[in-house]
Amino acid sequence: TQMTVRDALNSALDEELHRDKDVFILGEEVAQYDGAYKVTRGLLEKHGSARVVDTPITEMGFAGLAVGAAYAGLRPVCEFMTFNFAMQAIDHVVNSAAKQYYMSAGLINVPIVFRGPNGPAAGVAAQHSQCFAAWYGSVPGLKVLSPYSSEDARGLLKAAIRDNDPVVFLENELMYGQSFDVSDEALDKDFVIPIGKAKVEREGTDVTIIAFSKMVGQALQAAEELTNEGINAEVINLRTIRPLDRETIVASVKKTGRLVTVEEGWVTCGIGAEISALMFESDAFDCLDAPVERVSGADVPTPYAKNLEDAAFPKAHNIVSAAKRACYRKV
Amino acid sequence: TQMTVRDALNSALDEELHRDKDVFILGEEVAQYDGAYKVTRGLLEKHGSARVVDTPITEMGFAGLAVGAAYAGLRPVCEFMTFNFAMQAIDHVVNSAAKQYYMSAGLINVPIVFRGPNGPAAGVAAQHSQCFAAWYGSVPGLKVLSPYSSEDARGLLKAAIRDNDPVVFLENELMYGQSFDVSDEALDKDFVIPIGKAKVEREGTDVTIIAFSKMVGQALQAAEELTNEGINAEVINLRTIRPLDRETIVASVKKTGRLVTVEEGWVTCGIGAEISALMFESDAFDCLDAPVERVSGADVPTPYAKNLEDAAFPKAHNIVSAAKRACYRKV
Amino acid sequence: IEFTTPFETYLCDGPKEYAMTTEDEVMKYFRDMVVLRRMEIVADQLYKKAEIRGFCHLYDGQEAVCTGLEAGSGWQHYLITAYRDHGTQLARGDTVERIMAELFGKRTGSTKGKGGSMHLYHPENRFYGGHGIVGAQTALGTGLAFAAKYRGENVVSITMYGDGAANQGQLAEAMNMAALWKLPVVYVCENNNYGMGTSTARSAADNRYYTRGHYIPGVKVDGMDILAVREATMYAVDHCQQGNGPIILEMNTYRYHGHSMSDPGISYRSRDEVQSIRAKRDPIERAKAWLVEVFNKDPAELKAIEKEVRKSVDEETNRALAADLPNPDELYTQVFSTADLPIRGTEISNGVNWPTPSGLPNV
Amino acid sequence: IEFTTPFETYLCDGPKEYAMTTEDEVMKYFRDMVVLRRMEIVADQLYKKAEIRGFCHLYDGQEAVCTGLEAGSGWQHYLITAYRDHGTQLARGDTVERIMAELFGKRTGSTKGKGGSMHLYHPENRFYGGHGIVGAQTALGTGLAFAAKYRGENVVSITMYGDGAANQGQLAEAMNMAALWKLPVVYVCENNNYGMGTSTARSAADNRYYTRGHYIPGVKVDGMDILAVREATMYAVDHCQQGNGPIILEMNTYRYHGHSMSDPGISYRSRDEVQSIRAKRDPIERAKAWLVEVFNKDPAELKAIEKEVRKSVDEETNRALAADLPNPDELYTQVFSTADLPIRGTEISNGVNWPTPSGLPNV
Ligand SMILES: Cc1ncc(C[n+]2csc(CCOP(=O)(O)OP(=O)(O)O)c2C)c(N)n1
Ligand SMILES: Cc1ncc(C[n+]2csc(CCOP(=O)(O)OP(=O)(O)O)c2C)c(N)n1
Ligand SMILES: [Mg+2]
Ligand SMILES: [Mg+2]
Repeated sequence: TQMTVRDALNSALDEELHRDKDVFILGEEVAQYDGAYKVTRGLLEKHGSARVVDTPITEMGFAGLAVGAAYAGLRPVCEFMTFNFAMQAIDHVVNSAAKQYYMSAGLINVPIVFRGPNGPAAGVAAQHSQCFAAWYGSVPGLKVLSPYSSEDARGLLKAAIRDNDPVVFLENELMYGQSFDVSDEALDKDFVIPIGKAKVEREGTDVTIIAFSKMVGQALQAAEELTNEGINAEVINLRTIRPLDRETIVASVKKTGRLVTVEEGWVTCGIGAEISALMFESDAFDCLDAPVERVSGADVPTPYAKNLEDAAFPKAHNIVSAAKRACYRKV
Repeated sequence: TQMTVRDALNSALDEELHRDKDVFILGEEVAQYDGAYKVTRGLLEKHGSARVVDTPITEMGFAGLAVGAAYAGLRPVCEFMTFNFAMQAIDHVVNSAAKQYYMSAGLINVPIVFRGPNGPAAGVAAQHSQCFAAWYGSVPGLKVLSPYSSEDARGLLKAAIRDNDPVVFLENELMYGQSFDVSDEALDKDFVIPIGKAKVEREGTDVTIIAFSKMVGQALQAAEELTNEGINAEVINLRTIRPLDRETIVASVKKTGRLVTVEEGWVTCGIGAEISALMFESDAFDCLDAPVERVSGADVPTPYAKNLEDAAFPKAHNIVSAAKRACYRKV
Repeated sequence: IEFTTPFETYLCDGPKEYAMTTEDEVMKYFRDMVVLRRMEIVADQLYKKAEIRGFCHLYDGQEAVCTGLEAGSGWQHYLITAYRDHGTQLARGDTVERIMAELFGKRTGSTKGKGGSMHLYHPENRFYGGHGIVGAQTALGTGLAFAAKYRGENVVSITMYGDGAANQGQLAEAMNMAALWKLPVVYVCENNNYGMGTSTARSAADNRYYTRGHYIPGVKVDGMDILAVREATMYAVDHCQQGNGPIILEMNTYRYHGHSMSDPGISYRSRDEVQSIRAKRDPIERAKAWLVEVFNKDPAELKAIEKEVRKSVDEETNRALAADLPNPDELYTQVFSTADLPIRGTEISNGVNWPTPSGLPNV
Repeated sequence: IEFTTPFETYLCDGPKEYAMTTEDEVMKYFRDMVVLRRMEIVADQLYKKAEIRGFCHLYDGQEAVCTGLEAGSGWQHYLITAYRDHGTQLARGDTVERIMAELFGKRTGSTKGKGGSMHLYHPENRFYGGHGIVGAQTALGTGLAFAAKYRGENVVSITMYGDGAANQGQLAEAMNMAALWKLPVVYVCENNNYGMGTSTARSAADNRYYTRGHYIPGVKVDGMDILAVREATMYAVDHCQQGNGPIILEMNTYRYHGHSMSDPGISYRSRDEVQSIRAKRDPIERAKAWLVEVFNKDPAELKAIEKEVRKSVDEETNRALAADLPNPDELYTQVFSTADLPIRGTEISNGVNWPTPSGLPNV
């Protein structure tokens, strides 16, 4: 079956709302408007206004409200229209949600999912284009997921909602409309993808390319192009940002000896940095035949103009040239 | 002359208030109470309530107000009682301050300093002990400074206030009372330390230890202890987190061939991760004789109990054992 | 001219219920609003032709607000708003060509193509943008007022926000400081009845936005009447200049377009609702009516003006369309005001001043 | 018993101006307050002996508030507060020994030494802490009310905050949602006149905290009178249970100690001010006076109770002092509820389940 990422998320939400009456959704425009990006389409009609709740534009307030409801044992799915706006509420994500289980020595669980589009979209400029994977990825107590395909989206969102810890779920607006093949298994209403496990999207022998979210697509495209150079790339879709699947990464690099990381976020202290450090802290180090290459968003606020924006985020050709350098080929 | 870090900061603020009437200070308890940690002691009396301004406990509001005043050409020094509370205002730091110069294509400068204690203090538990160096360090448009000694504190704070870009200035509560020798030159009212330059605090030949803020002290102590092992460590005080002084770091590692990074923040996507990645992206890589060792805060929310808290943050002995591993010694 | 809708007031007397004006003034307002309306309509067309990308929030319907604010204040006063900023940018002296070029992402745009629709600024005339985070500009605008007071300039900060933004907590925080410190802020709530698809009734426990400062005086204004807006603005500016601290103006207005170009704007409100406002309250039609009925202008002359405006907006638009894209190097400029800082691109091999290790192969 | 200070009301009638009570009730309140007072005094002493570290915010002076809230509500209702949480923790059924052990950072503490003074919780009796970020608990508490309503439980969320916290924008945001959705929240503003060193006059444009909801009813209560607090609480709980949505209780109270242990508390207020409140408004003295004057209790009997309480608090404290520190492994537990996740320590070689590379030397 073909399914868009939007429908995958929508069906996952729908099924989880059916499964567990403690699950509810809140956020700006999630109900009557069907979601700013239509991810929650139809849910109000099916589940009613007590469980699909439109909030005023008050991120700090409604995120805090959602966390409080989770303290009391509900399982809120808190949509941020985009994660840019979650910056207003980040104190609740970190201080009220992530740290709570620890501070209370296990007395208070916070089974909440914070979800919404993350990272750049098209033509929305600096304040609407930031990737927060590294920030959230650094916080103990949080689990951070970022799906690429429709299967990822379904399986990870269901896993997130069923998890007893706070989960930050980073989607990508530009992927919502994208269709993917979905297996029958993935259509099962109890299909969950384990948190903390990466997926090898494409096996290869010569270089490992690690990406998440939309960049997995660019990485796969780059891998195709690399075959023209006689380079057989392995592509890893992280799926989970935190906890990072060290085993899968290390095993791949041990095999290929070369590593390219890809992210849309800023490079400094990013996911690529963490994976680079992991190279020093694992058996992969002895197997590395070339320096790690990081491909990332340019180190600038996002510009509006199309030509500048295009140059600000990784494209397949950047990954190709990074991979070629890692393989000691002329770029 | 001996001077505490507190007095160094205080004198820098005092002198800059004298120098430029556009400079003003605002924050919670900065005026009548002399600052929660007495950094602003006496400034109200000297400069008056128009320039040393007590705010209500409304971080998002007063940080936004300060940024707006900077748009209009004032040079606000915005104190956060601690950077933990700045999380409520981080949207203004990032979206309203850091990105503004770029979004406006240079029409609007934002000459503001956000300052206050960062990272863990003693016995204040999870919500009051977070290090934000990596988060801010990842944001283009921001300059991020973190002093260790009294000279650092004076020279960097003055540089920050005089800079035309937004600066995040990360102090450390536990350092305020610490005294350091201060050179005559550093007492000059125009003493500034260049932004973007690290300082080699101790020259050495066998291993490079990179730290910032309070951890520089631990690193120096570790370096002393390492002499007992016949290891001569070089200690680098970063001073500036962003832009990182790549030259100094790379030159040192090229010399020593071994690297230990130290920070109090969480390890994932931290400063140590960035420096690890830098190893792959510089000439230092070919000179590395051992894997990079990261020493960091434990990957947990900060616990209250003394024995747990002690174990949660790096001590000299952690740095010693990391350095020994980097030098292939038995730990 | 007497106002058809009386002001509603809170903790203050409010402005008088009529405006003294001249034909020249009304002609100017009429023309300004027509230019603005035309610019938005052209933007709509060109968005649909994919010349404009991303978010684009049009201002048509609300023209009387920004035009009236300008008429009642002046460029010595600070001004700040949210992403729906085309009108304010124009009113503060920028040109259609530069604004359009910005929407097209061209190098001749107001911010060289870097900011786009949501991030227009004209600080030379004290317009400070152009902010994409709902509510953020309210604290920023309060800071502009702080600066005015700090410097002893007797000017105000006109700080605009929507009915949706009115619920943001930082507005309450900012208002508290403004009232406590008697900062000269004129808070202008553009109540166009919706924040995206959410009506005021569903977003706010209390829809009387002019009273929402609780301890701050306020006036509710017919925001479709340029003269009412002007008089209220003069009243509010005067209030601040007397040292009374902040005041709120709630502008009862309406946006004709959807929230942004991706919103058809008719799922949460009826076509009838939009049509009836157009028919009964349109700010341009109202100004036209004054010109014809009070000042005996010939409707044909007004038509001619509209035609002429249409032509000049089209010309400016065409010039904007013809301009070049930004120089690719602009990606890396104006990140910092310090010159020559190294800035990395998407790979280690691009960016500016970024050191490439000699050890790397084939770079 | 008639109240000496009448309630002030906003958008509601308010409770009656007297309370019906019994000797047993007052004796219980008296005793509870004495225990709490004693606990805080011992904490003060042991802080000075360095048995307690970091921030420690004492509650003495404000005992009538948390005691009265409990008297007027019950453990079926949700309760949440900020860092000044010793009183609420005790009132919700935790013991002096466990609270003290927490302050000492011992494994027998309320949260095993992990949370410390600011982070006490007793969810088994619906007390949800214990929050260090000023104002955060107001949105959280509104969420507890949301859950109550969602589940159809007819209970309320008692959401406490200080006069300083009252200015935080998220309170305004939370109140808007609470009013819009008619959530059963009793907002309790503990107005002790200062947020750290800043008096209410310097932090708030309007100090009538019971009116600050603007569209939410409120009552100002003598927070030093346990019976007034109780009656107001019953009134407010009833208001919510009738489906009327939120209500605000402003408790006029006072903290005897400085803000936290590092604040001597006399730079921004005079010793006289503190002394005079102690002399005239002390909640324990007032309860004592009722017992003696209305119920004809023998002052000696009350003295004996105080003595007995002193002894038992000391005993519990000593047991807490004697307890062990947390097991060092606790550093890594309860980060996640998922078992066995690897967690890194300060080096690659410590932590739990953290893989150490075989390639590393001497690990
Ligand atoms: C903090 C934040 N939350 C959400 C958004 C998304 N958003 C953009 S505009 C808007 C509606 C704002 O409505 P209103 O304030 O009434 O202004 P109007 O669009 O009607 O001019 C929303 C929800 C945002 N940009 N920032
Ligand atoms: C967001 C935030 N800002 C600042 C602080 C530091 N701080 C802790 S308590 C406090 C004063 C709060 O006063 P109030 O709300 O009146 O409560 P009280 O201490 O009087 O009980 C401040 C400023 C904090 N913990 N959180
Ligand atoms: Mg609106
Ligand atoms: Mg207080």
